[in-house]
Amino acid sequence: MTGTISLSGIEVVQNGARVLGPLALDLPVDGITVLLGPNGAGKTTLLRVIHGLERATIGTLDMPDLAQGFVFQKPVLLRRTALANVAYPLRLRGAMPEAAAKKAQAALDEVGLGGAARQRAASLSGGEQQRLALARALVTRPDLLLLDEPTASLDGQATESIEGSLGAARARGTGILLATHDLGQARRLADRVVFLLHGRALETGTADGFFGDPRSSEARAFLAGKIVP
Amino acid sequence: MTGTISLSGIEVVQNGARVLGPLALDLPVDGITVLLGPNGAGKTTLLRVIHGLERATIGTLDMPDLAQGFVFQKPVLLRRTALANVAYPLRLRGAMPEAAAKKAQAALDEVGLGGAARQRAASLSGGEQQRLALARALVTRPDLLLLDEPTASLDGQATESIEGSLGAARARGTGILLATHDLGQARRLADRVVFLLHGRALETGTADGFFGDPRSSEARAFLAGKIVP
Amino acid sequence: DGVFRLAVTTSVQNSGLADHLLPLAEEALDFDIQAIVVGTGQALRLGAAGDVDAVLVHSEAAERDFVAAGFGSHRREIMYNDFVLLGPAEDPAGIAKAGSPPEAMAAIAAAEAPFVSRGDDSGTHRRELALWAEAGIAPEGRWYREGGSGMGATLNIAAAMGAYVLSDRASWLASGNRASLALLVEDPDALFNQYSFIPVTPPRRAGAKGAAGLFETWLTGSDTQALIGEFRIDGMPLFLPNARPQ
Amino acid sequence: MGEIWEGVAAAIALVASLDPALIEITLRSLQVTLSAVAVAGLIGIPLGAFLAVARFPGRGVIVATLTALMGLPPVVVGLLVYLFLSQAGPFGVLNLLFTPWAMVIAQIIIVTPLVASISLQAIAGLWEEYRDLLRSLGATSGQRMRTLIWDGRGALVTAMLAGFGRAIGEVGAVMIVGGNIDNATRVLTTAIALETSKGNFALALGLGIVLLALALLVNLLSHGVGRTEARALP
Amino acid sequence: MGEIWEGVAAAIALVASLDPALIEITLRSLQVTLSAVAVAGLIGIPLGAFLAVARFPGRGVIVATLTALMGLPPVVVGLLVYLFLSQAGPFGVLNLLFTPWAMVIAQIIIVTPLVASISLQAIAGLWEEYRDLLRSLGATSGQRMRTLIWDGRGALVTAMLAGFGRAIGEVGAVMIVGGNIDNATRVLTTAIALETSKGNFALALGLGIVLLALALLVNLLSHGVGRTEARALP
Ligand SMILES: Nc1ncnc2c1ncn2[C@@H]1O[C@H](COP(=O)(O)OP(=O)(O)OP(=O)(O)O)[C@@H](O)[C@H]1O
Ligand SMILES: Nc1ncnc2c1ncn2[C@@H]1O[C@H](COP(=O)(O)OP(=O)(O)OP(=O)(O)O)[C@@H](O)[C@H]1O
Ligand SMILES: [Mg+2]
Ligand SMILES: [Mg+2]
Repeated sequence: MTGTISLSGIEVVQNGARVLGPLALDLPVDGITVLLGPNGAGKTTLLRVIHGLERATIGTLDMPDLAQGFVFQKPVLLRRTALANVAYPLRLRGAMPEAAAKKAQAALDEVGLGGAARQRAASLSGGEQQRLALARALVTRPDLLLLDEPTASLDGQATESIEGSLGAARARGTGILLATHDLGQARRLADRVVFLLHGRALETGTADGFFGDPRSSEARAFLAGKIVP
Repeated sequence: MTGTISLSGIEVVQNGARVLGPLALDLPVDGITVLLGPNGAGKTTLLRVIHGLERATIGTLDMPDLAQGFVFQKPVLLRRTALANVAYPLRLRGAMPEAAAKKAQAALDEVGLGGAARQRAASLSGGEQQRLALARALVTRPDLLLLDEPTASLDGQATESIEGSLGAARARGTGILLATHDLGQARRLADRVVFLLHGRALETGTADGFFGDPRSSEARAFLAGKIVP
Repeated sequence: DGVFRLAVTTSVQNSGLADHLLPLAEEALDFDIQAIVVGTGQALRLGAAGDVDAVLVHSEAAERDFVAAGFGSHRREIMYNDFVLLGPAEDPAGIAKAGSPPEAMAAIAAAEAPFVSRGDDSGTHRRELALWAEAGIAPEGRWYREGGSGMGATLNIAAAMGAYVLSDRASWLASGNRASLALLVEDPDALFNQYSFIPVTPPRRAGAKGAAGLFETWLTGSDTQALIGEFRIDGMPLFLPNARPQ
Repeated sequence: MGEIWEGVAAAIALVASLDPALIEITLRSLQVTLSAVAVAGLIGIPLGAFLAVARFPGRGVIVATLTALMGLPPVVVGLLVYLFLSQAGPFGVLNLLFTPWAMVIAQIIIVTPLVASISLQAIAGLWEEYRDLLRSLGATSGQRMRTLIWDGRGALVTAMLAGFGRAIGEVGAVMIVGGNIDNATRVLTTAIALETSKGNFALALGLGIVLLALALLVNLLSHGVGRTEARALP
Repeated sequence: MGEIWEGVAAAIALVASLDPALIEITLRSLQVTLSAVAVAGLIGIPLGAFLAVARFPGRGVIVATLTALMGLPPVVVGLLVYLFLSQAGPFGVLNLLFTPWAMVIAQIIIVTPLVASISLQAIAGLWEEYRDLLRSLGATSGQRMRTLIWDGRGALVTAMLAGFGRAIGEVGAVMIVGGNIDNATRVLTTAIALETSKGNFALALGLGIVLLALALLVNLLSHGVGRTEARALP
C-alpha cells in the first residue's frame, strides 16, 4: 500500500482531560510502524482515531480510503463459535456460508486454533481469544492492519508465529500499525517507530534511528533505564 | 504463610472436553510459584479451581483456610471510579468510607494510579486497568495472591515496580501463585515452577532446577526452541 | 367510618341522576355518601357481603331473592321508567309498525336483522328474554349477538353495528353515542321498569349507623320524589317517582 | 374467602369437564394474543434494536415516548380503534369491528411499546459490548441490527413473554372493540369481566386460574427454549 | 373520526380550564400509582436481584411463574383483593375496601411481577460481568445484591418506568376495589371508562390524552435522570 496517514493538530479531550495530542504526524502506509510508550501514553487512543472509532476533538485526519482491520487490546468476540466469529466479516461482505466457513477454518488453522473451531469463543483461554481476534482481522486481507498489543497474552511460540504472519502480510504490501510493550518485538518488526508520551509524539523516525540513537532523554530512559521485558 | 495446597486426582471437564487434569500436585503456600505453559495449557483453570471459582469435575482440593486475592487475566472492574474499585473490598469487610478511601488512595499511589483516583475505571487505558486490578487485590493484604498474567499489558517500568511489590509481599510472608508468559519475569521471581501442558503438570520443582535442567523434552522445547519474549 | 355506601346500577349513574341527588342528600343528612356503580348482580353480591349499606337496582326477581335470603331488610320501590326498543333509523325489520313489543321482537327475528343482547343476566337482559318468550321465539343465529356487557357498552356496540337493542330509557337518553340509532318502539305499561332500594342487613360495616334508614326516608320524601320527576335530559324525564309513603 | 376455594374448585371442574365453551374461548384468547404478540415482535424488536443502535437528535424523546406509551390505558386504545373501525370511521368499510381482528389490532397497539422498550434495554447492553467491533468491521445499520437481534435472542424471549403476559390478561380494549360477543369475540378476560359483573365471583376466579395456568404453561415452555439457548451460549 | 379531534380539543380545554375535578383525579392517579410503584420497586428490585444472583432448585420455575404473573388479568386481581378486603373476608375489619389504599394494594400485585422480571433481566447481565469478582472478593449475598442494584440503577429506572406505565393505565382492578367513587376513589382511568360507557367519547379521549401527557412527563423527567446517570457512567 502506498499513501500517507496525515494527522494535523489532532487533540482528543475526554471529560475535560486531554488524552491525546496536540499531534502532527505523517505516517506512510507501508511496512510496519510501531507505537511505543508507557501505559496511558495514548497508543490505543491514536489507533482508534485513525480507525475512525473515536473522533478527534480538534484537528484533521487525512488518509487514503483503505480497507482496515483492527485487533482490540481487549478482544471483542461475538457470542458465537470461534468459526462463526472469523466467518462473520466475510459474511458481512456477502460471502456464502460455505465459502466463508472454509476461509475461516483456514484462518483459524493459521493461528493454531483449527481444533477449536466449533468451541464458543467465550470459552477459549485468554491467549486463544487473542489469536481468534487476530484471525478475524486477517481473514479479510485488509490494506491496513491496526494491532493493539496483539501478542500480550500469547505464549512464545504463538508470538513467533504471529510475527511471521505479520512479516508475510507486510511483504504482500499490507500497511501495519502496531502498539506493543514488547521492546524485543518492536526491534524485530519495526520499520518505523512513533514514541508517545502523555499523548504527544516525542519521536518519530526509523527503527534503526530510534533504537540506535534516541534523541529525547525520555526515549533514552524508556529504552534503557527500564527493565527489558 | 505456611501450609500446602494439595490437589489429588483433579480433573475439570467442560462440555465434554477435559481442560485440566488429571492433576496431583502439592504446592507449598510460601514464596512465589510460577505457572508456565502455552496458551490453553490450563493455567487460568488451575488458578480458578484453587480460588474456588471453578469446581473440579472430579478429584479433591485440600488447602488451608487463607484470605485470598485474585487478579483476573481480563480485569473485572466495577462501573465506578478507580478509587471506589479499590475501596470496595475494604468496604465489604466493614471499613468506614473515609478509612477505606485513604487506604485505597495509598494502594493506587503504589501502582502509579494516584492521579486517576476519581476517573471512571472503564475510561482507564488497558495497562492502567490491570494496575487497578492489582491495587484492588493487594489492598486487603491477602495471605495468598493468585495472579493471572498480571503484567501482560504493563509497560517496562510498571512491570518492574509490580515485580518489586510482589517481592515485598513475598518477604512479608504472602504466598503467590503467578501465571505468566514472560519467561524473564518467571526467572526473576520464581521460587518454584509448575509447567503445564494440555492440562497436565509435566514438571514441578524449584525454579533453578526447571530453568537449569528441565527434565521433559516438552519443557526443553518450551524454554529453548521458542523465541524468548 | 362515617360513610354511607350505596351500590347503584349503571343507568342511575350514567343518566346523571346520582350525581344530581347525592350531593343534596349529603347536605340534608349530614353524612358522606359514596355511590359504587356496578351491574345488578355485582351490586347484590356487594350487599350480601356487607360491603355496601344499601343497593338501588332494577331486577325484581333477583331483589326478592336477595331479601328472602336475609341479605336485605326490605325492598322499597322508589321510581320507575320503561324499556325501549332501539334500532337503526331506517328500521329494516319494520318494527315501528308492530302492534306490541313481542310483535316487534318477532319482526326482528323474521328479518334476521342484527340484535344485540346484554347477555349479562341483568334486569334488562331478563326482560329481553321474557319478551322473546312472549313472542314464542328462541333467538339464535348470526343476527343475534350476545354482548355480555353493561348497558353503556351494549349501546355502543349496537350503535356501531346498526343493530336493534333493548335499553332502559334513562341509559338511552343519557347516551352520548346514539349514532344512527333511533327509538322505535315504546310501551310504558308493557315495558315497565321498577327501581327499588334495599337496605342491607345485618349492617356489617361500622359505617354510618342508621344511615340507610335516614337515606330511605329522604329518598322517598315528597321533596326528593319531586326532584326525581323533574330530572330531565333534553326536556325528557328519565325516571318517574313512585315511592309509596309508609 | 370461601369464594377463593370455590374458584379453585370451579377452575378444576372447568378444566376437567373440557367444557366446549371454555375450550373455544381459551383457544380464541390464545389465537388473538399470539397473533398480536407476533406482530408486536415483528415491529417492536427491530424498533428496539434500531433505537439501541441509532443516535440522532430526538432519539431521547422517542425513547421516552415509547416508555410512556407502555402506559396507554387500554380503554383509550379500545376507543381509538373503535373510532377508526366504526362504520363512521375511515376503515369502516373493512367491517372489522367486533371481530377478533379488531381485538388483535388493539392488542398490537398496547403490546408493541412494551416489547420495543424491553428489547431496547436488552439490546442496548449487547450493543455496548459489540459496538466497537461492528463499527470496525463496517457493518451496515441493517447488519448491526440483525447481528444484535440474533445474538441477543435469549433476552428477547423475555420481551416477547412480557408482551404475551400483557396481552393475554388485557380486557379493557378487547371488550370495547370485540364486544365480548358470545361465539364470536368472547375471550377469557372478557368472560371473567362478565361473570364478575354478574356476581359469579367463583366462576370468574376459576376462569382467571385457567388463564394463569395457560400463561404459566407458555412461560415454562419458552423458559425451556431459553434454557436451551442459555446452555449453548457462553 | 371527528371524535378524535374533539378529544384533542377536549383535552386542551380540560387542561386549560384547570378543572378542579380533573386536577383532583389526576393527583389521585399519580398518588395511587406512585405509591404502588414505590412498593413494587421495594419488593420487585431486590427480588429480581436475588433471582439473578441465586441458584437453587426450583429457581427456573419461580422465574417462569414471575413472568407468567405479568399476565395476571387485572380483573382477577381486583376480585381477589376484593374478596380479602370485603367485610366477609379476612381483612374486612381494616375497612380498606373502596379506598385508595385498596387500589394501591391491587396495583402493587399487578406491577410487582413486571418490575421484578425486568429487574431480573437487567441485573442478570451485570451479574454475568461481576460474578467472578464478587465471588472472589467474598461478598455475601446481601452485598452482591446491593452492589448489583446500585451499579445497575440506570437500567432499574426502566423497570420502574415500565411499572409506572402499567399502573397508571390500569383500570380493571382499581375499578373493582376502588369503586370509582366520585371525590374518593375516582382516578383518570376509571373516569375514562365511565365516560366511555356513557358514550362521551370525546371527553374520554380527552382524559386519555391528559393521562398520556402525564406519563410522558414522568418518563421525560426520569429520562433526564437516566441521562445524567449515563453521562457519569463509562
Ligand atoms: N474520560 C477520561 N478522563 C480522564 N482521562 C481519560 C479518560 N479517558 C481516557 N483517559 C486517559 O487517557 C489516557 C490514554 O489512554 P490510552 O488507552 O490511549 O493509553 P495507551 O497508550 O493505550 O495505554 P496502555 O499501554 O495502558 O494500553 C489514559 O491515561 C487514560 O486514563
Ligand atoms: N467449554 C469448553 N469446551 C472445550 N474446551 C474448553 C472449554 N472451556 C475451556 N476450554 C479449553 O480449556 C483450555 C484451558 O484454558 P485456560 O484458560 O485454563 O488456559 P490458559 O493456560 O490460561 O491459557 P492462556 O495462556 O491462553 O491464558 C483452553 O484450551 C480452552 O479452549
Ligand atoms: Mg492501550
Ligand atoms: Mg489464561
